[in-house]
Amino acid sequence: MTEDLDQYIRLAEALIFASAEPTTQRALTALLPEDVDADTILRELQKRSEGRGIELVQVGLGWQFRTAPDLAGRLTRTISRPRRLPRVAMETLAIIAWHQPVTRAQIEEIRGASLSQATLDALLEASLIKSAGHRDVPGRPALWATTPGFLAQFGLNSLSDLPKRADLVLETVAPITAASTIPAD
Amino acid sequence: MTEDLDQYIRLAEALIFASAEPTTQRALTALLPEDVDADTILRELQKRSEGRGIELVQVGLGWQFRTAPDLAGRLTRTISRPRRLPRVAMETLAIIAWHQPVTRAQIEEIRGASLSQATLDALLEASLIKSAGHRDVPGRPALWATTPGFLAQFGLNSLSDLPKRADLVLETVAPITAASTIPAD
Amino acid sequence: MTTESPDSLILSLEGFEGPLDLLLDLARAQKVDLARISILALVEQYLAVIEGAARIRLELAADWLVMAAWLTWLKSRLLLPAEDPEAAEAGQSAELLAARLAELERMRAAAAWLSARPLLGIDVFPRGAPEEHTATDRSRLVADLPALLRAYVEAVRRGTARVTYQPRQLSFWTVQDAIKRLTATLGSMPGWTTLERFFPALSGQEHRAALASTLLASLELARNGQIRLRQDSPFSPILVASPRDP
Repeated sequence: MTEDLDQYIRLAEALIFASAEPTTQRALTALLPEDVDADTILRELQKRSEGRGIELVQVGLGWQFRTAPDLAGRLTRTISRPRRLPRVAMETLAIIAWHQPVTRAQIEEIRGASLSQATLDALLEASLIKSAGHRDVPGRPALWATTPGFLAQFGLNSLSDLPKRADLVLETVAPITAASTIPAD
Repeated sequence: MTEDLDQYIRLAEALIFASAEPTTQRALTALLPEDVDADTILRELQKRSEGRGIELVQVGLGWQFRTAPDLAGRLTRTISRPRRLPRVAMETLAIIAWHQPVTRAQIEEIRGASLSQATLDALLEASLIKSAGHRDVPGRPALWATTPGFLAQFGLNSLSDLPKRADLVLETVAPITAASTIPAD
Repeated sequence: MTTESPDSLILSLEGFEGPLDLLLDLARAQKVDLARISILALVEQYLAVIEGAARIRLELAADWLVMAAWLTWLKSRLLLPAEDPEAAEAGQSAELLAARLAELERMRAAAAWLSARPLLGIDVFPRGAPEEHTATDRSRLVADLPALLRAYVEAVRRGTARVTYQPRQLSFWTVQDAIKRLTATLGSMPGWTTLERFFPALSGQEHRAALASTLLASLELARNGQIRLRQDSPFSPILVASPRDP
């Protein structure tokens, strides 16, 4: 009988191991001879698994092997998968960088589109921008500026490392002084 | 140290157990302290798994726990059973395994029968074979070879685990290349 | 290979993958080492099978008949005296046939060896409910300075494009422009006309600039005798007329 018991424990182990879903006591009973009690087998298997890297646990209506909790932490590999800022967030950040301190209304004016709270929140959460007081006009709108984290993210020593706006935006912000009679180039 | 060794064996067990795919020795090495040899841990774990319902096997790309082969008959009643490959596909697979890389014409010559698309498709679909470049002769016929999945499927560590052609049957081994005097079909 | 009934013969032929398959089966029936089988006996058996099959099924597959034709040739040469060169050639062919049969036999054994392995997913099973121990850290950002610059330029460009920016019409004239305008419109101006009427209504600095360039232009034209100029008193309007006008 002991030898048989060993066989049944092996069978239960293999069944629980290979099953995609937790193995119910009923499924195990169906696999065992009538005179063998599934519960006994499971208890014995559980006892034998003690101190191993995996343990037999009851999940819902069935049984499943799981990694021992004290090892799970050591097994966890952290994969760094950097995210990309959405275009709207990137543009908003750029406007804040070059125009800071700047109000939301000003950002909207420059982009020619309304700015969602979600975009501001995303930039705040990424520690790229911070509030920088209020503009002293009616409504006292919040002013936004970049953080040291912004400098770190973009590998800048200071904001003066950013190219001048005039060097960036050439044709659209052309000076108005040039006479229309003079050919552009 | 023995206690530590036990911990490392538990850790290896948990790591390999958690994954459905074979675990590479490299992955285990990365998890262990520098002065601990992964191979020693694996051998010890393999020894401890002996006689259990699941066993540790080395297959192609790494190490994997699998249910013990002797339980197959009783387990398959419970766990769904995919169809076995038909004889033609098995013979074709054997020719590819032992003669790789090999062209379709060579396979047909050895079997003395044309290779059906269905057979090729079945082997490709099961991820057992892959194309492996072209033979540098007129027409540049595709060459076929086995995949790592082939090793995993058949529980082989490497192609050198396949028995030598000469050992397969007791006949003297004759070259097959000159057989073109016989019409292929 | 027995031939008790034509039907069983057809069935047994159809059970073979091809002529080589049948030949291997016949060779096995000789119950000797494949390297020492009697090719002659094999050939005769094959031809007997094909002849029997052909009697009842004329549309027998071409490759069976091609093999039969080749084996008939082989048999005729094998029957020649050993010293005949054609017999030697046939001997070589027979060896090759034996070698092919041996290889097919080996690959059968190989397939059987593979089939006997515990097959993953059929005989043995991997972990059914794998655990995922990989955590993904998405806190870092992919964003570099060039991307920031591009974003700024795009934002500004799109922002200004939306307002449909149009540069203000500028009215600073050069003297050359004033000359052109004066000569072009002089004919249509009857009599003495004030200088201001030779450029559109402007204000402030633009008016003064236009007035200055038009005055310079009128002086130039008057010097050449193309127009006449007149100012009745200091700071009164400067009047222009065509030389032909009275």
